[in-house]
Amino acid sequence: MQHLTRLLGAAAIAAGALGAVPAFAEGGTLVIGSTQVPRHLNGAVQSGIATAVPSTQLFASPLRYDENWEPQPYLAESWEVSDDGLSVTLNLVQNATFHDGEPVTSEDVAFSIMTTKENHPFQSMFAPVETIETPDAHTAIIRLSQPHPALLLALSPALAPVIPKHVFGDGQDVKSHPANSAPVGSGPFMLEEFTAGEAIILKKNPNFFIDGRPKLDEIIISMVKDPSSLLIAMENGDFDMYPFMAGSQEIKRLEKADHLTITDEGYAAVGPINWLAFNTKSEKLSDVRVRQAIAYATDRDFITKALHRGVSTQQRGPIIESSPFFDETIEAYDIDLDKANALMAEAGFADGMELTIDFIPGPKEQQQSVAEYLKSQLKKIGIDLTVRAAPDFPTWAGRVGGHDFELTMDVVFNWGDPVIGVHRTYLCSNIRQGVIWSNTQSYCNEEVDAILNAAAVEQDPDKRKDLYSRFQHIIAQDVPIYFINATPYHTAYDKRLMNPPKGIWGTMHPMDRLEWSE
Amino acid sequence: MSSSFLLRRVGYGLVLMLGVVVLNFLLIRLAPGDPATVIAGEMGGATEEMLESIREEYGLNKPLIVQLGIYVGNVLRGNMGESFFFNQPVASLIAQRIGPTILLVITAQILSILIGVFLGVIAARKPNGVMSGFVSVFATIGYAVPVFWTGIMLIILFASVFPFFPAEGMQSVRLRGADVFTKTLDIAHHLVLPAFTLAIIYLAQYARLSRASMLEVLGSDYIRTARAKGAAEKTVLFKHALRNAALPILTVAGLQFGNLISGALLVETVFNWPGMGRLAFDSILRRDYPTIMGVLFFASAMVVIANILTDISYRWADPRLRGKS
Amino acid sequence: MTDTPDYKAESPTLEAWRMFRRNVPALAGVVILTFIVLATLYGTFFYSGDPYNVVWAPHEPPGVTPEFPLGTDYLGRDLVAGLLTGGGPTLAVGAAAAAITMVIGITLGSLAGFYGGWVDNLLMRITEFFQVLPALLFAMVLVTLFSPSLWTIAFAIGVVSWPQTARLTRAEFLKIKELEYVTAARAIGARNKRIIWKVILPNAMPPLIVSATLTIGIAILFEAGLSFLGLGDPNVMSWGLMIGANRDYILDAWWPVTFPGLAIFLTVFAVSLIGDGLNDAFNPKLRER
Amino acid sequence: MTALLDISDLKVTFNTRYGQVTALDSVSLHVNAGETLGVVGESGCGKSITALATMGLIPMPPGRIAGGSIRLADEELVGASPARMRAMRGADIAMIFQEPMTSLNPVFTVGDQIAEAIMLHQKVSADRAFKDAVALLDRVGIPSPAARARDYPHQLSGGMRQRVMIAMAVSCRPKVLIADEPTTALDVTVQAQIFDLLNEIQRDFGAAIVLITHDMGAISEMADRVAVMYAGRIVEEAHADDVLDFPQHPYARGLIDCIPALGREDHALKEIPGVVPPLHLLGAGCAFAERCEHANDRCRHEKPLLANHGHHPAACHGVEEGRI
Repeated sequence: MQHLTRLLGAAAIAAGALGAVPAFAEGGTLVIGSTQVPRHLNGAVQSGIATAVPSTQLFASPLRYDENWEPQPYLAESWEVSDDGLSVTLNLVQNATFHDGEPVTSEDVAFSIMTTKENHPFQSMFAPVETIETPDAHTAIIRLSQPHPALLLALSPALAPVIPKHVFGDGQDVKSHPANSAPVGSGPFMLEEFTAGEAIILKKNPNFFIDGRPKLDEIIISMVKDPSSLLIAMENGDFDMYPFMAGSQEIKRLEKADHLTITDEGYAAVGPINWLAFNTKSEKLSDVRVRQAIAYATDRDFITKALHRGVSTQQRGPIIESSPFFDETIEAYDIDLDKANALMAEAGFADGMELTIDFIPGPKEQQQSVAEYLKSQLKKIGIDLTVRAAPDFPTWAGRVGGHDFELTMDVVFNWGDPVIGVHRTYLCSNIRQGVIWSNTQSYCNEEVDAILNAAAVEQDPDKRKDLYSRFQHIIAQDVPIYFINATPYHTAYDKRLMNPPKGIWGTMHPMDRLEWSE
Repeated sequence: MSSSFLLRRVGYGLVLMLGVVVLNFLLIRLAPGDPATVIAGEMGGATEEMLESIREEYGLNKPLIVQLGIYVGNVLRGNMGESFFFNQPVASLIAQRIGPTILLVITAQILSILIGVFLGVIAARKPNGVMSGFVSVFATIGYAVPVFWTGIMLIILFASVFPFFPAEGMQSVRLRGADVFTKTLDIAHHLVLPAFTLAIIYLAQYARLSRASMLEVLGSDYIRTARAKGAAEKTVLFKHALRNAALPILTVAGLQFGNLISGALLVETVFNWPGMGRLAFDSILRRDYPTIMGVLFFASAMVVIANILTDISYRWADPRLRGKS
Repeated sequence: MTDTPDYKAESPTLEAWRMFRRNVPALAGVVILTFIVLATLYGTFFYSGDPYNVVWAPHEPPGVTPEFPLGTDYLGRDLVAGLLTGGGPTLAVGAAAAAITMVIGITLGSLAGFYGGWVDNLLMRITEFFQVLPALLFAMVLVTLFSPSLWTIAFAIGVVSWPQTARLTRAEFLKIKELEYVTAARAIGARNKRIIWKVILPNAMPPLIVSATLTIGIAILFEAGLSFLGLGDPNVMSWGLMIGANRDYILDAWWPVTFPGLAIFLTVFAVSLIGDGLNDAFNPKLRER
Repeated sequence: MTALLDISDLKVTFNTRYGQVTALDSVSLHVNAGETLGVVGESGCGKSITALATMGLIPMPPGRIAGGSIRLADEELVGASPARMRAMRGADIAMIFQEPMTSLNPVFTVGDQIAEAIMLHQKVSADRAFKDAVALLDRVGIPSPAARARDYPHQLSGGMRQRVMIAMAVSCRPKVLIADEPTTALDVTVQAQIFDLLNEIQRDFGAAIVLITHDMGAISEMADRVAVMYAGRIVEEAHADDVLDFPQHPYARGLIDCIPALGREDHALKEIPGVVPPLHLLGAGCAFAERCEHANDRCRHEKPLLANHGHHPAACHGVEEGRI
């Protein structure tokens, strides 16, 4: 017994003498600290940022994107969209190989897109894709049932990873395929080790088809559940990068750390919106005037400036303000208590009403604190609000998905093109009982459906922008949802890192240009 | 050590563990909420057919007894089923984590016994002395402080304000490739705070127990004989008295094991220690039933094994019981 | 011959009380506990304030604004109101869980100890079965599956903690059952029920009282642990919940976690001191000191 | 020539719930080499306290040697350094106790415990000490000593264990051997064997023996001289035959009369009325006054001293005045 304690005592002293951090390992290793825990690593069948970050390093995709929403060549060195918009031809690079040496062919591209179409939760991404022809090993022609301008964005690394047919095409159900946890891809990094819930270790793919890349030898994603411990680890230099950081406390604190840089760039395509959703079918909220009254009573500036201490930016409509389709002229519902009280009276609720508000368990500052703020704020227009907490995500998802709620705070991602992340919330056809992040507001407006379906096929970008403007105006009028702020995702990274991931997809994009300056 | 005793004890342990499996299986199936929605929910955008295919795949729509039969059958063959969340066999998930938990629990147990017994023995020398009062009050403080609160405070103090120790995890990922010695040193470096946090709670019990047990032993005749032989007080205390006082401490150490695992769960969550406790906690929040069951099974297995080891070591330690079945 | 004072006999409980009164730490425990219970019951009369109300800017340090001596939490809610209202549920769950533990523990323990034979064997196997289950883990499963409310938590804690009490009761019953006064009671025709309740149980009470006191402490820590993990009743303010909710902001504000932690500690500390005091008072061996 | 062990005016007090109690009130005893002193008295009269005080084993606090001296071979023990006392215990003066069942450490073998006693006082290797231990076991009459040496105490009978205690006590040839009720817990047949063994030991090692007992039979067997104690005081001291045949002090007489003698069936067994008073309630006078039929006012108020007239002193006014 004594021997062990002497060892521990010696270790503690020796380690203390070494200084807080064992010697800084040279040789191009990037350690990412993350609070997200992926189920597995195959982005073709699993949505969510947790899977997307490692998946985009392991798998290549037909296209990739730069900082201003422009598609760039990747596995497809060039591509053409036919005039009628019903077919898209991808000309693949000749020298791309999978990590196991097999060449990447059009067969794999076809197989990947069709697999994602059948298994990925975002049905709208490839819904219009009917068949994919593969005239030769390096040409794939996607046949569409209707023009689908959103297709190019859908071919980004996060949404359309090219998975090897010879691995995943063995008949097993891809959703639970064992290779999902030990994937073979053609991306800049290969998997060395994946301990579920703990760490993902990626090492350089020596024969990546873009030569001279990736610059790093190794990327390690280490999962830390407790944000405070992750913060301390960042300050002590245990980790080099901390993406998807949303807490004002964390952001303010790491801004003071002199060896780190903090940026909010890299999340344009993610488009995370923090909003207050109304259950339009509940009798108290079916009257649009009540919803408008609540919108006018809520002070968006107070929330972003005081509650979020200025780290989050305001969001006034269903399309993220960083997206080219956003229209600032829509009604923003800036605070106006008189108008709110007038509307309440007009709707017959002069003596007020009782409502309950739920919130998705997650960053408290974005959800619970806004719900608590609304509890005291809506008293001013006679609404007595009860905050109903849920112990965990499944319970909340069960309630809101099952339409058993009146108000709820929620955070939903735009995912780049409105067809992928926006339509699902407003289409009558997507009111599906029991499914979270569908049209849980039961909001149905025929005109909105018509506009969205038209926009989905409109190839002329300007006309498409006009359609989405009209859509945003109607939503602003009907207020099925009051939009509050964009989740203030920031990335903290070591100052010595060059070419940090600041594209529209941020870290959910191949980090093959990232390197250490010293 | 009669082998029949050993066999009976191990056999009985297996029956206990099987009971744990059946109880938990029934419990989880009786609970409200349909696991399929959770699995689908995780993947977002579930359709009725998707829910149905999930139920089919995980065998959720068969009658309860059949499901139980399949599950127990699988468990006996070492197949604990697939984790709903991680899409990996539960057995491999737990295999990665059982080591860290055992390391944490054993270190904490050793620390609390060593320090606790030492304090208890000192206190027993002068039952009404200042030291005795101090030991019992200090021990009670250690016992009364909520373990997660101690953990958080230790992290703030020794990982942030004075960054002597790492704030989380079991080993620094940077040292993955290093040689065995550096890696052991690194793990020990990570182990200090969590092990100490867990040890503090049981320090109190051992201090109080060894004080009472020592007091009782010091009053016995053979201690007077030892003194009459001219043995030094230190020998009387640490050889003659402690050797006898250790017997009840040994029993409590065995029984304490179950609580230690519960304590470990909280410590692992606070220190981000990659053990079974944290896996159980995360799985519960994700309604990942197979993994919860797996962890409960292995945790109870550890308790049963601990009890058997305690029984055996107790019989070995006390010559009066040696050989008797 | 000086008149020798008569050698007045003291009942064991009276003597235990005299021993207890001289035990300083135990008295300190009683004082602290009474203060906490009174603060929890009547605090809200003197200090009005709804713990859920956002009353001030978040993370206001303690001692800065007079109205909020202990400062505010991450939402800007008054910590003093939180502590006062949070005490109630914490103590209630602690006491209820202890009660459930004692009821199940004593019943099963006494039956096993008194009747022996297959009853003892069966009950002891059940006890061992529950002792094999890691308590907190099993409680978590119970609480999550049957939706967290104060009663599910109290029940969950009770279900996992009664084995210790059962073992203790059985040991006491086995010991006392052999003593002459029990055989004497049986000799004058007392039926089993009377012997259990009127003869053996009262004599087995001392160690059980001690264990009951310590169980309250354990139950409070248990509830705090569950709330800390986020499995407490989210809509009921309790000390563990306050720690769990504010834990993510610990680097920004240490007090919203420290004060509830201190409150839990003081309560359990007081209860343990009382428990130890009772233990020494009832323990004959220590009495001659 | 002063006695080998000379205790004079020893006063020992204890702090108890009832305040300070005098357990030994100026006790004087002495024993010479090769001689056996019997110490007799009801339980609670301070016999064992005297022995423990001599060995320096009285826990302080609550106990305290308030006065008097204990000299062993002209070396003063009261106030001696703990180290000196430790070196002396087991080597120069040894003790065996009443309860052989509990006086041996249950978790160590008998051989080890004797070897430990040897190694404490002699520079010998462990296995040399173990061999000596086996020889000692043989010397005290334990069959197949080598095997028994590896046994644990619970594997031996009461008598055997007492023999082990004796072996342990004499392992370093002590000058004085104190036997505190060595046979009380044993049955009669084994008692005789133990007494024979003690005699042999005395003859071979020339040790002085202080035999503490309430068994008058043992006294008549073993003791050369006898001291009778009552309530922490010596009430009578003389040669064994004198005390047995002509007890002076009323208490001594009562004791002797209690012995059921063969052939004297003519009268019922006599017993001494009353009970030994608690030490903290002793009055100023003679401790035995309450139970003594000859007690008068003087006895109740003035403490009788052990006047040493001739070879048969007794602390009793009546005897002094020739009343009894």
